[in-house]
Amino acid sequence: MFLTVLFFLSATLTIASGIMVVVVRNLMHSCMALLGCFIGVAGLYVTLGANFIAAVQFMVYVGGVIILMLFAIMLTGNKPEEKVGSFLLPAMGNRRTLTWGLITALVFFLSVGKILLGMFGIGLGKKTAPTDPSLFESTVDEIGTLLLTDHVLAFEMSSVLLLGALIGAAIIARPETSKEK
Amino acid sequence: MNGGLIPYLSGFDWFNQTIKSTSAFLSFDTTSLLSFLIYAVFASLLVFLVLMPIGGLGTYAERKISADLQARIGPNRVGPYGILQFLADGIKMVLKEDIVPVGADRFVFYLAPLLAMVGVFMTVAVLPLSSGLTMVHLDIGVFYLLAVSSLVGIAVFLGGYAPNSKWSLLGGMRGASQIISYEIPVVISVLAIVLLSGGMSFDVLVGSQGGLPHRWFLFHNPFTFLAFFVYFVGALAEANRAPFDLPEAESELVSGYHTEYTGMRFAFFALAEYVEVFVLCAVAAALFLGGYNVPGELLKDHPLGQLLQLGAFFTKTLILYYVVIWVRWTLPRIRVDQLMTICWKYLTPIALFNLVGCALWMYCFDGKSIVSLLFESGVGAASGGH
Amino acid sequence: MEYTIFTILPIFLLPFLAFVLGSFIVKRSEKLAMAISTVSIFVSFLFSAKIFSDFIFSQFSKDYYIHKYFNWFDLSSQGLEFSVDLGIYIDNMAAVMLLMVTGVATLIHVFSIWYMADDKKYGKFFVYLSLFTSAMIGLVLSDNLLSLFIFWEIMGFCSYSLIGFYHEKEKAGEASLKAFMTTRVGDVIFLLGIVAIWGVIGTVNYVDIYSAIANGVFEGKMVLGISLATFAGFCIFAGTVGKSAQFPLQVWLPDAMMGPTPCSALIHAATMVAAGVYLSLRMYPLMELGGITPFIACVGGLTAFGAATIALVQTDLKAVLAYSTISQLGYMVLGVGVGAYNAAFMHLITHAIFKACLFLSAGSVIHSLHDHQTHDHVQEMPRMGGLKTKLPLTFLAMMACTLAISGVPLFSGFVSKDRILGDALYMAMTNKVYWVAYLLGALGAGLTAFYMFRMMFLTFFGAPRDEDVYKHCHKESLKWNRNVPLLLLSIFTLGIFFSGSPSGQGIVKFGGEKYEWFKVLMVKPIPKNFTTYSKEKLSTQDNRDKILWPKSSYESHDYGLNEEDEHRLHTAHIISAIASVVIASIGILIAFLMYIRQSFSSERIISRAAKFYKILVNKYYMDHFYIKIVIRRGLLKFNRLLANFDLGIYDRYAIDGWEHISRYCYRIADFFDRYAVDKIGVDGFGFVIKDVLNKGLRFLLAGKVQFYFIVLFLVLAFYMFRISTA
Amino acid sequence: MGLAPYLIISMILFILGIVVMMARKNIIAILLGIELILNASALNFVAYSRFLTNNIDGHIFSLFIIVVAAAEAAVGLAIVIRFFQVRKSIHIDEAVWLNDEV
Repeated sequence: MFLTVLFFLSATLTIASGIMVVVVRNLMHSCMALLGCFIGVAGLYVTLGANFIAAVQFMVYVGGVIILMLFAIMLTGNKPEEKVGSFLLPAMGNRRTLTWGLITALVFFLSVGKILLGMFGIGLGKKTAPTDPSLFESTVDEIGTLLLTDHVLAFEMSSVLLLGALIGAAIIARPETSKEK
Repeated sequence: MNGGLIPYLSGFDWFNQTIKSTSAFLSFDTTSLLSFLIYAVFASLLVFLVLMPIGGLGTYAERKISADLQARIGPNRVGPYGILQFLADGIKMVLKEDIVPVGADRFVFYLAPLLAMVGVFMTVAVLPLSSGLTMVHLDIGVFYLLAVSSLVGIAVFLGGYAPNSKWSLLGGMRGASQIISYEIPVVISVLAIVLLSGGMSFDVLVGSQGGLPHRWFLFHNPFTFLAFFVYFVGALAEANRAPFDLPEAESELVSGYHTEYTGMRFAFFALAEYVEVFVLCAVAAALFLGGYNVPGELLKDHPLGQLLQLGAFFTKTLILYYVVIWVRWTLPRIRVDQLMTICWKYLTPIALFNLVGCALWMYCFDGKSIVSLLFESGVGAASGGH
Repeated sequence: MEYTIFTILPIFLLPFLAFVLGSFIVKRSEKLAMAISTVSIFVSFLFSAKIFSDFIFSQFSKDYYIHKYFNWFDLSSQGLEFSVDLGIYIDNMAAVMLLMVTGVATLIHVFSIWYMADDKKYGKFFVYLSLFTSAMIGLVLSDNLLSLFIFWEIMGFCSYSLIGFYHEKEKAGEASLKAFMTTRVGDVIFLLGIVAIWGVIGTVNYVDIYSAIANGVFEGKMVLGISLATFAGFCIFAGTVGKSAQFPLQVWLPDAMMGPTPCSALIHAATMVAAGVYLSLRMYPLMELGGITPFIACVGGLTAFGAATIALVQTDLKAVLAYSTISQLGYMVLGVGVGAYNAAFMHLITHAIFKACLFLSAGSVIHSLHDHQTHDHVQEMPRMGGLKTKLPLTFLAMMACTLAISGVPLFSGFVSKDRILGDALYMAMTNKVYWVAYLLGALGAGLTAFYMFRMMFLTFFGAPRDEDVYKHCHKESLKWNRNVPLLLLSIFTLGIFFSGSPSGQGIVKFGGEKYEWFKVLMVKPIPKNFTTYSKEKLSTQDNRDKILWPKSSYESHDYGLNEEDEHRLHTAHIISAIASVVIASIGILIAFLMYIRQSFSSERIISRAAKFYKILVNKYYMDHFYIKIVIRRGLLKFNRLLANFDLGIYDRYAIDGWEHISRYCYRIADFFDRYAVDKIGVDGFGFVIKDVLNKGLRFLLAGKVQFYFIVLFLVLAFYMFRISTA
Repeated sequence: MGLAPYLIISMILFILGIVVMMARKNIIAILLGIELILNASALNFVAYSRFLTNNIDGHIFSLFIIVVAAAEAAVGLAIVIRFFQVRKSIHIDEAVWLNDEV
């Protein structure tokens, strides 16, 4: 079916651009790869029947976070000796840090892999269909209902969190003008 | 989408034959792959056959209308009334040399116009051209549209960054900040309508309106009336149209984020812009002006009815399109601080007020429109007031 | 009839919004604030007129009511009931009250446009008036004691700020403080009553209290050793005493006349002081159950008589009216005490109308008179006289009201006051205690007639006593915002609007029973009727219109009377009516002889009874008593005692003693600090840190984020590994 | 598709995120890594919600993850910009003020 094709496309996109994020040494390109990764994850959400989450993913990450990242990259630079291209793009690490990262990742991979293998061993990995497919046909109504009934406290808390983040970000990023006077 | 396509296609012999042969060759069931490919080809054809002319005719309309407003004649050489001018322009664009500036970030430079195109063209998938001619009946329609169109913001930003030119960079920064700022009032205005109709799908949004103006959401209540204007102003800013065309302000930034683009890449940006204007007008028509609804639901189940619906939809959209062009050639450009003031101090609070107002209206009057309320009270008064 | 929240709530919300809006606008445009306030109260009047007409003209049933509520908060858990509902309760009484409040308030707003026109702060005045009116409406609409108390307090605040409206005058500031503090005494006791009911019964809703009475919930419940009903009834009555200026808390009301005259008319005469009586009427079943009605009747009678005697000797025009207000409120409370439920309520309404009119007329008189030395308005009656020709329309209105308040037949005051006195006489026939109340009331009626006509004669008749003031008084011409409210109000002093019969006595079948609406519709709440009442959620529509409400007519058993009682009641009414007419005529005659014919001069009487006169002029030394005895001797002494305790005992022994102890402790601790901690602990530890651990820990704690990441992820991985193997 | 592919993809994303966080010395790049990790966990929730439980509470959870991620990105980048204003660099090893050998 269509979703199968979509799954392979998005999975490829996700993993390929995830690897790009690690490999590429230009921060701008790394950010572009991250964009691809986000789009891929959104595609994966669609294959899981989570249309709404996919759209939210698109809206928040692509429309918001990535642009914020790009702005932050443009508003900051680095020491001249590490510049890449004509812009002052900052340090992307060296072989020593990469080694440390790979070691940690390997350890992590081993333990997570063990858990996954255990899960697959009891047959959880083989589940291919949702127990109640009708639930995933249109999730907007249910998500809205759940947000305002069962999870209303979390919903309100997240609104407070967002307000705090908004004000906090605005105040933190504002340059100090009063002290210089 | 596939639910209808595969049974339809499996009626054809060639389809089944192809499936058999490719399955044998590739050793797995290729039904979905084939139908996906066929659908992709179909959709691309539609995009090229419908949207390219829309974008092209957009440029033609712009030039012709601006000429009209300035008491000139405009293009009149190529074809009758110069109507084939856009084809000539297109051919010129294709034939031009593709120049990449020396200090440019090549990867991003190539990526940006594509992103703009993709972001805009993806939105077309859910546009309700008529009740039958909607490519995807998505349950999150309008939300999907708004989400996908945010790709344009990134494209503008990258287009500004990539060529390593200060005009471009300034234009790109301005464009991105403008687009993400104006997304807020636009989304909140749309949310008010979503609240009234109770769904995000365009089927629901358009279906809960009617053919005649008194059943449009525009005249549903005072808040939606305001919301329409908030949406329209926000949409102008999102599409970087005058008077909000700061990212490409000719007099100060040469041509903003596409200063360094030539040839086909420039054409991509231009096309994306015109199609985006079309899409935003179409959304306005669908959300506020009754969309494809024909007065009296004429010929609803007849194939000709689809044509009527297409006509209604395109009439509304193109009138709005005309207004956009009209505004561009009438109003002067505003300053950057005015731009931000309009967004954060006026449009966003008004949009929030509208949202709360709509919610209160729903609560108080049970979702009835102001016209039906007036009508009911009139009938009530006529029949004795009890 | 279909009532939703949208047809009722605007009555309250419009003035309230006018207050909110006005308080923002008033700095920009005083005129706009004024207009908003006046228009909003007028619209609110229209809404209440609709409700009034539905209740009285179309429905005409004594049982009809609207009760809507919503749950304000609910903290009940595990068997403890603790939830508060707010709601709207409108029955016939509330409907009439609403019409009276909004109507009188509208006319007073209109009058204020004229009266306050040359005042600098007139916008602010209207803003306060709006808040006040909305609070009063809210109080009438409330369905429970708690929200009633909230509005009650808002009105207390309004009255404070309006009395002190000219706060640049020292006297006004003192008066406002006095009013606020005096009523607070009553309010605190009132709150105690509410808490007692709430704590024991678990609800403060009127209807729930009624049905609790009917179901015998009150039986055997004790608070502080007395029965709950008595305690609560007494406490609630204390609220009435404070707000309605009954003995012994009446001292604030005469001083409250420092505010602008229209606000005196609205607050201290017509509506706010009536709120206390309204509360007593609402809680009547409780007071009856508690058996404190004889006490109430005596307080009412005493107030009615005492205030009337003080009014005899006042020379300030507004002061006479102020004491007459106290006296009339005394009659209402007397009515409550003798069970004359509808007579008391009727007197509340009639008094509100004629007293508002009297005050507005007084305002009209005062505003016309100027003193050229001080540039102040003249309020003293000895400087007036002969104004009949100068202010004919004001005179007309004031005369009508004077006739009404004096109890002259055909006027509303006669109808209502004499019903109260008639019921008092009837009660006196059965219970000796009530004789005190009746006799005080009847004597007070005569005094009322005397002092009111004294006031009229001094003001409008005879020769002008102060030529200068008289000369500068402009001749009055008809103005919409000055005279129309006066004349409209004076029309409603006719008894015919409240009673079908011209005399107002007995049950006269004059033009059908419907004209006796007051007597038929305002019946005493009988608790057992309320056990089946239902209330509705606020958002639902009132769909009970399908039930056919029985049309009401006068039934003796509504009063708890049988045939014989009915006959005795009738006799009592006739006797008391004749008696009051005679007494009132005597009062008027004496006033006529003294001030018009001058057959005997008032100076001679004063010199004969100089001592008594002095007592009256000093208001029975009540103010002296409060200031000298209660405050100076009592509260201040007590304060000083507390201060001495604080300084002498607490400071000296507790605090200084503690200081000594801690000083010794400090010395020991100091030694320990210096040698044990500093030398060994701090320096030693510092040595270890500085020279031993520094190098090692610097690496760990310096903020190298990625090192933290590594540790974090490794620990996480370790735990995940453990989980997967477990 | 079954549950297994999603879990594996999510694991790969998570590990890639860890590598980015470890290997880069640029604060913004580290934030990129954090976004990758958050995405991986959100994907996991949605996948479990579809295949293991019979409700969509998992969707709600990933919705909140996205919200928190947005807030985190905003505040994080604000801090980065402020940090750059102070130190003229966004190298992570500049952020060691507790150490006196700056």
